Amino acid sequence: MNAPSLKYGVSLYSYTGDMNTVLTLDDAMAEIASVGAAGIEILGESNVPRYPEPAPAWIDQWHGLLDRHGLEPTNYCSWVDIGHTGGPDLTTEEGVAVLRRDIELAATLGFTTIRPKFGVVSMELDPHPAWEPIVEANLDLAADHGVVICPEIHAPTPIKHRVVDDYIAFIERTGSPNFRLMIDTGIFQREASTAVQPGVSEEGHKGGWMTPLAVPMSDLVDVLPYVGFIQAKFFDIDDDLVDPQIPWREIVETLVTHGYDGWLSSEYEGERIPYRGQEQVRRQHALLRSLEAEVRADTGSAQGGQRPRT
Amino acid sequence: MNAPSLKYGVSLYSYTGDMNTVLTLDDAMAEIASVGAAGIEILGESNVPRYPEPAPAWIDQWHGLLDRHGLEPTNYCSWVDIGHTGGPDLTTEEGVAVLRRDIELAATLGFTTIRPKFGVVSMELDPHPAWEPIVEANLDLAADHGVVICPEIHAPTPIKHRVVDDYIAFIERTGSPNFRLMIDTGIFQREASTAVQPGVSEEGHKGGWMTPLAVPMSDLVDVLPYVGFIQAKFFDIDDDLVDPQIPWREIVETLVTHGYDGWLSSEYEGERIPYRGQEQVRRQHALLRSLEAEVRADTGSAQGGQRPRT
Amino acid sequence: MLEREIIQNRGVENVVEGGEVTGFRFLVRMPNYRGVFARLIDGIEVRVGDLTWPREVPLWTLGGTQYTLAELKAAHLDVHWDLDEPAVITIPHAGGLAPGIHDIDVEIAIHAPYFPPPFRPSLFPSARKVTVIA
Amino acid sequence: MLEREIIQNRGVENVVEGGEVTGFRFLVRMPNYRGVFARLIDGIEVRVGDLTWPREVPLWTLGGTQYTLAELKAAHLDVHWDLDEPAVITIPHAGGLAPGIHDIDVEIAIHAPYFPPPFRPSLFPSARKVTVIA
Ligand SMILES: [Mn+2]
Ligand SMILES: [Mn+2]
Repeated sequence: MNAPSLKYGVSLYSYTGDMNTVLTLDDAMAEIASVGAAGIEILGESNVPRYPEPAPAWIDQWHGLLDRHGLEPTNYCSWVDIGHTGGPDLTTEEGVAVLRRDIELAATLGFTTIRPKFGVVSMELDPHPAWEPIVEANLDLAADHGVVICPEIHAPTPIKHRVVDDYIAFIERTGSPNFRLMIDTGIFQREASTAVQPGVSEEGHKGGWMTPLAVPMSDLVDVLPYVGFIQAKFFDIDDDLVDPQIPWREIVETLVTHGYDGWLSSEYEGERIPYRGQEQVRRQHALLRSLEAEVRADTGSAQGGQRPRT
Repeated sequence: MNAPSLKYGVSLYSYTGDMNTVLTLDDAMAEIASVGAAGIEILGESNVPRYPEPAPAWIDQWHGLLDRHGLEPTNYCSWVDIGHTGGPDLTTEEGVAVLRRDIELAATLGFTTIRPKFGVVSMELDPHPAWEPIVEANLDLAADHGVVICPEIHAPTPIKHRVVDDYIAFIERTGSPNFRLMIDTGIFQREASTAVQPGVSEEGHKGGWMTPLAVPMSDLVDVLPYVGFIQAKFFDIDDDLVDPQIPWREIVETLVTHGYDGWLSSEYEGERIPYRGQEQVRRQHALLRSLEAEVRADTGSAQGGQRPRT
Repeated sequence: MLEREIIQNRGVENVVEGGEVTGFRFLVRMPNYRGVFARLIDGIEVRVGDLTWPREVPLWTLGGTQYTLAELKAAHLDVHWDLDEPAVITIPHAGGLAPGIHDIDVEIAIHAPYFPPPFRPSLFPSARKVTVIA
Repeated sequence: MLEREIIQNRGVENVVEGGEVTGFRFLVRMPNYRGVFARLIDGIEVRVGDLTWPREVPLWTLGGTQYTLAELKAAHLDVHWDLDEPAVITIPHAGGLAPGIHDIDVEIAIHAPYFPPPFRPSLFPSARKVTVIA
């Protein structure tokens, strides 16, 4: 009998810079399987060759590799680049079509959630108002394909914010189980990260990673019933297996105590030094497993409602 | 009509450290083709997967890649590790079998020369005396396969040396066209190299790369009729396209003037920093082409006896 | 595999058309963590030594087809720059580059509509010594 | 692809046999520019923190078969360590390594008979922080 466990996965975003330079997809899956994770998350536009129309042979190869490495597709990241200010924008209809195509591709590849990232119209990351009709037009399709649409709650947007309120209102209005929240654990950040993100200006860094949002755990507890997926965002785990930025003990404690049964998918976002993402994901998994064991021992929650890892 | 030209190739030795980490065989061939080289040299024990018995599918892939990149196999480096002092040694019969197997594999892969490196018995790199019966036992096989056996003249052994005298005496005694000399241009080194070779002690560096041998060009001229292959060994070509160690102008002049019609195969042996071998080989080819053009313009040798590049 | 550097070592060469050297080209891999449709590409500024070409000048080859920047933006959702496919950047420049070593500097501009408008486009600078073979 | 470092990130783990942790293992790629027959391998010295295992102790897995150093040398021309195949190094050590980060230091010894006898074997040191997951 397997002990109950959180469901661990890894996003290929963790290996940004390494993919296509030192890691093939096969290598990346071997790496993920080697940390004992069961799930793989991808970025459609980044990890699918000849996106949005991969060759049938590639689709076959994808499924073959999943089988070989014993991995399960988790979340598929997509973008709806509406609100573009540098050229002709997407119409709402085009936005609907973009999301539709990604849901279909995600389903073809076996994913069970999709994260569409919408263009924003404010410094607080309010999504373009067309997000709502675009999602609504795709809810039935998502249901048909068994895919849950999960917009990402990402710093600098906290949980107590009109953006999240609007998403929850949408869930309640439509009553659809195919729309849920994705939590990016960067919102729990307690210390600044000095990691530099290519393409982001100094100002952007100041407004983002250098300003810890420190959302309290009680806010997570409040929305947990609406949470469909968690990206385990982190920047740097040191040589003593300490993460100075993300409060993993509290996060794991909250998820175990409240019976979260979705995925926890590693999203390394520290310095893009070759191979570092791989080393850091391994550290994060060593840390998360030991914290989970401690928390379960402390809380006696080993008999909790979590599904065993498959 | 093609202008006459030296025949340029690249050894995969140049990409040591990069092979299997950042370069597949396909990538390496693309790189070689992209510098305008026509030939590829390999190390059997290093570049043939499951050496000495590669899978038939790999052999097919090898030929397919050659076709695709328009490359011709040139020299195949092999080793006959006789004179081993750390365990049971090879018998002469085993040495014969090792060389036989490599000649057969080299021929299967389309190579036209093979360089067996024998164990040595002295500080001056005198080869184990069994070299002679081992080669002689394979001369007919080599002839049958159209392969020329070329021991390498490598620093600290100069051209005017009993080792070379013995090889030439062997050529004259046997009358075989299937035994010739390979020149490693490291013997012409004029300045010390500070490049560090993994696995070689400080003393080894002092006795080797840090002690330029500076063989004069006239010695090369003397043995050129016996030369079957040249490895264009180098360490560092600087940002001004100057090689401080190897006198390329004199070497190219000598080869053009005396109508050398064999391969000149790049062998980068500088620092093993990722990607540096690829950058340096490109620099070497830029340098060699411009020198060849200058020399041919100066000497009016454009109508010389060289074969056009195919 | 692609090289880690954005500007690739392989593929730097002069362009010969009708017997004339009309320019030079080189390869860049996608500098961002995500691939994008052509509509989000805002161009590449290129500098070689004292010469500079602004974002509007370089030509882009993606999927085997060459585009001006304007054509790229108009391609909208029909062309996608993948992470595993370097773009061929062609600079019209009569005579091309002399054989030898050159410093290439680029700044690639890509729109990310999920960043607040003041932070667009994202700029990805990269510089490298490259070698032109005669 | 293999990692550039000789000691690979992937593959560090404790060895469980019959329910007991009997040791740990990790992967090393060939540190030399050439592959060799097993007869030329002279062992690997391993250090983790305060613990040291001399060349004779670690077990080698090549081509799916595990060997002692003596067996490796006796394998003569029957086993070859290829550049594209990392060797699995297994250290017998009851209890294995604790979950967490460890400093592994190795020195791999390989004979090169084409070097003068005083320069043999070649020594290839390598060190890395590795992570054991529970
Ligand atoms: Mn995220
Ligand atoms: Mn050589």
